[in-house]
Amino acid sequence: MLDKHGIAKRIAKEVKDGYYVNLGIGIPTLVANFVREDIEVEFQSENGVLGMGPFPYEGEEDADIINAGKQTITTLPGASFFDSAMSFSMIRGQHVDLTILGAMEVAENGDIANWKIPGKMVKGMGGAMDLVASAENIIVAMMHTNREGESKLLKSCTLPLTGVGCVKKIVTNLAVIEVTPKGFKLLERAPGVSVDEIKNATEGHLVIEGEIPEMKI
Amino acid sequence: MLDKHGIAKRIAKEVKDGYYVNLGIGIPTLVANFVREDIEVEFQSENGVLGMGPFPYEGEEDADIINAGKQTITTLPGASFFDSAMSFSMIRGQHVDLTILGAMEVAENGDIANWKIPGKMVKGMGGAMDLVASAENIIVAMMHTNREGESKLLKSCTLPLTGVGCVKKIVTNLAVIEVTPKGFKLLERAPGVSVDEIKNATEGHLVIEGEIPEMKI
Amino acid sequence: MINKKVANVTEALQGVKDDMTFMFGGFGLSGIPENAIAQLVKLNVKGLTCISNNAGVDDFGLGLLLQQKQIKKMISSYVGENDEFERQMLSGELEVELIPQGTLAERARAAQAGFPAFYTPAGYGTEVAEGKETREFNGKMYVLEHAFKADFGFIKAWKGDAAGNLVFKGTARNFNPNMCGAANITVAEVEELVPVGELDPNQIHIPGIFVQRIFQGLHYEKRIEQRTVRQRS
Amino acid sequence: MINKKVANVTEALQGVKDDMTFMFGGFGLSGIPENAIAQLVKLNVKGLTCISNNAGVDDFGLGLLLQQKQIKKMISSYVGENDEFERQMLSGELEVELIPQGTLAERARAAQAGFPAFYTPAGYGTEVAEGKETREFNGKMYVLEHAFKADFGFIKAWKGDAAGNLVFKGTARNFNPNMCGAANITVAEVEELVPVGELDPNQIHIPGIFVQRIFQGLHYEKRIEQRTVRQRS
Repeated sequence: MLDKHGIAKRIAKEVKDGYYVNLGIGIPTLVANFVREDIEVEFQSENGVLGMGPFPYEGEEDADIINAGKQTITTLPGASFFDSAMSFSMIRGQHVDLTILGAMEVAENGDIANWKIPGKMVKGMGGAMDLVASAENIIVAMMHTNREGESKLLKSCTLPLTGVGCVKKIVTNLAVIEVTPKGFKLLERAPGVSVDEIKNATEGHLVIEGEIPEMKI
Repeated sequence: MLDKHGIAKRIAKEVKDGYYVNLGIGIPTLVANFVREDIEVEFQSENGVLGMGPFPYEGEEDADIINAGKQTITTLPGASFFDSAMSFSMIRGQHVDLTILGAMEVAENGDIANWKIPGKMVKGMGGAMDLVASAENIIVAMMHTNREGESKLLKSCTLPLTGVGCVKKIVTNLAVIEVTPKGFKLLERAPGVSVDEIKNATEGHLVIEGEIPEMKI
Repeated sequence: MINKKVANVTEALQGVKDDMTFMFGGFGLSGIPENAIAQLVKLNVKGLTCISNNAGVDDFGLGLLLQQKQIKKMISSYVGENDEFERQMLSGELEVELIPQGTLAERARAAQAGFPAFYTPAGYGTEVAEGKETREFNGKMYVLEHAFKADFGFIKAWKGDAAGNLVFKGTARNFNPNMCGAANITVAEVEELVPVGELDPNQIHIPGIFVQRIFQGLHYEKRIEQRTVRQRS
Repeated sequence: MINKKVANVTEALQGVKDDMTFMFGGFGLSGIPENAIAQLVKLNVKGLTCISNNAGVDDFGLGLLLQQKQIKKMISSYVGENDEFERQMLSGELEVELIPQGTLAERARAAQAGFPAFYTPAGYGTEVAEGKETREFNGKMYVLEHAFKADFGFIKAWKGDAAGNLVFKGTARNFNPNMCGAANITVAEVEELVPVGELDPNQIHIPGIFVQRIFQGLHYEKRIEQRTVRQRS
């Protein structure tokens, strides 16, 4: 079974040379730490920066240079700042190659819910609805089950949707799963996790074809 | 009767303190020469400059600094350059206070034609269609009649339209005319021009109420 | 040069009244119009509709207006950092319209640019699209969204001049440029009001035509919401 | 940093074929991609659809492609400075679609920004709106216009770096930024290719994400169309 860093590490393998990548808040943010150093990747943040670098050294924080999680950041050579309309031109116009974001629920048809629990939690969608409606390539990073042990990979979402039929791949603490017309196709198991464990933790239809390899991280 | 410079001089009186003004090619360009010096006005050109100044001194022309007529220009302190989309945001968003442009025909309902003579002349509308569709305040600068002596103030336009019901005021070599629901309302006569002369040169319905004063320039 | 400079925040906010709609630049606490917000607190105008990507934190930014219950309705994309906000919303005291962030930016830009409406894919198939026109283009579904309408827009820039020209810094730029000229009156406050002619005409983010009033802001706190640092190795 | 630099114009235009649709930045002869145009003349690709505000003059700019009869169709707003253009158009050799200048800019920007369509007032009630959907918003009539689709976009900037970041100068900016990222492949040529990190991140007009290939342009003529000067007093 993977921890958050393990999930991030596995997702980092999906990041290809020359990709512009938008990372959501939470586990997705950790992905930046694990991207191979021999490939060229640029991170975009929807509040208006391309070419994000690591966090600043103490004393070098700048209130005017933050990411979408409101964290102080730095920029790398070749970076640029821009306004919100242009930022979403990058996203909506499909210039960003890969979007990695968290979710509360994903359905077997690729629907995603991650912005609202009616009557309980209403933080808002931020840029997530633009991202999922636009991106060609969306990977969800999340735990396979919620705190109550209930599956987050469902037949259909119960929470208000963020987007419809948009998720392509899911990486959880248990598995790598592809969203296909037939349902959740199991691609890889997390180290030490059996197919049955994944089956039990998945409410939606799980497609298992042939031998399922263990992830290589 | 006025010449081109006279028309420009009369129109310059319509330019008020604090106005952003877009000047079309031809007579409108001359208006800048006659604006009172004790008021603050900025000239916008749709190719992407606000705060245009006079032509450059010889040897100081810059191929990268031109107006919409492709003429070399200078800029004044406080000027800015911007892209075409932003330029038309200024125009379409009604941030430009006054548009002055030429015309081949104006109809008594405010229609204007100035971009095409089918089978003969097809230069294109440039920014004129955006300007006339957006501006609250449009003044047409033109000769009252064409080279054949035919009226350019018509019951309805015969040439392909640039915009519908948009012209508010017309200044010609003969008269100042307001476009009203009743037709062309004669406001002022050019020096030495009689009401009858204007009547004869106007095909559309001319509204004459009371004494028509001579222009003060 | 058309002069947009006013003496101070009091003059800049003249005409502000109860029940108006305002737009505020800023993302989180970055690039928010601190002076205008402080003045709105002082004026204690009520019944406001506020268009802003976020709602500040409990004791800063728009949170200050929430504390005084000046806000009737918020139009935002993300409001996760504010307990008082959540309390007022869940109790029904505060009306809230949550919209996608890119839609928020573009509805401002549409108002600035004179577009009444545009089609965007964001929110299709979700409750955000409920009651809105949807339409297919090239095999993909889109939602029709409309330009904002607001009485005042409050903008924070880094540098500006009396002609109203603005330059922003870093990610404090965010929604600020898109909201300039999107409201009936755009009020810009700047960290540094420079002499006209000092800003490079080639490097002005927002030309003065989109700004009605500009003033030198005072006492910027520029609070950092999430101070994240790394170790020196 | 993702490297967009290519060695020269030959490499930059690889993939260009007959019957493609191209976008060209520039207003008149100002800010046109001189190197890309020269290479297109050399490649002698035919049957082109060209989206460009103007069509150059007889012996410069897109006029060079017209001379070789490489252009099948022009989409422009103003074409008044070119006799060969007028001849080909009136004889029916050349297909011409004239559209309002603001619509041209926004159809490019819509392609860049992922908007399929937008409503604009320009051209309502004229032949430009014939066959197009029209619609009333707030008592005013608008025309529905669609995003451009193009194979290549040819852009000319003042400065750029290997990351594809661009800075434009004066009114040579014009349509260039709006066309970046609006075609499948955006090719930028620059007067000065500077080392990555030299451009101020705050002052980049077009971030590199909108550019696929960038190269150092050569031998810019930068011809002035209307040399207008005043007397020294």
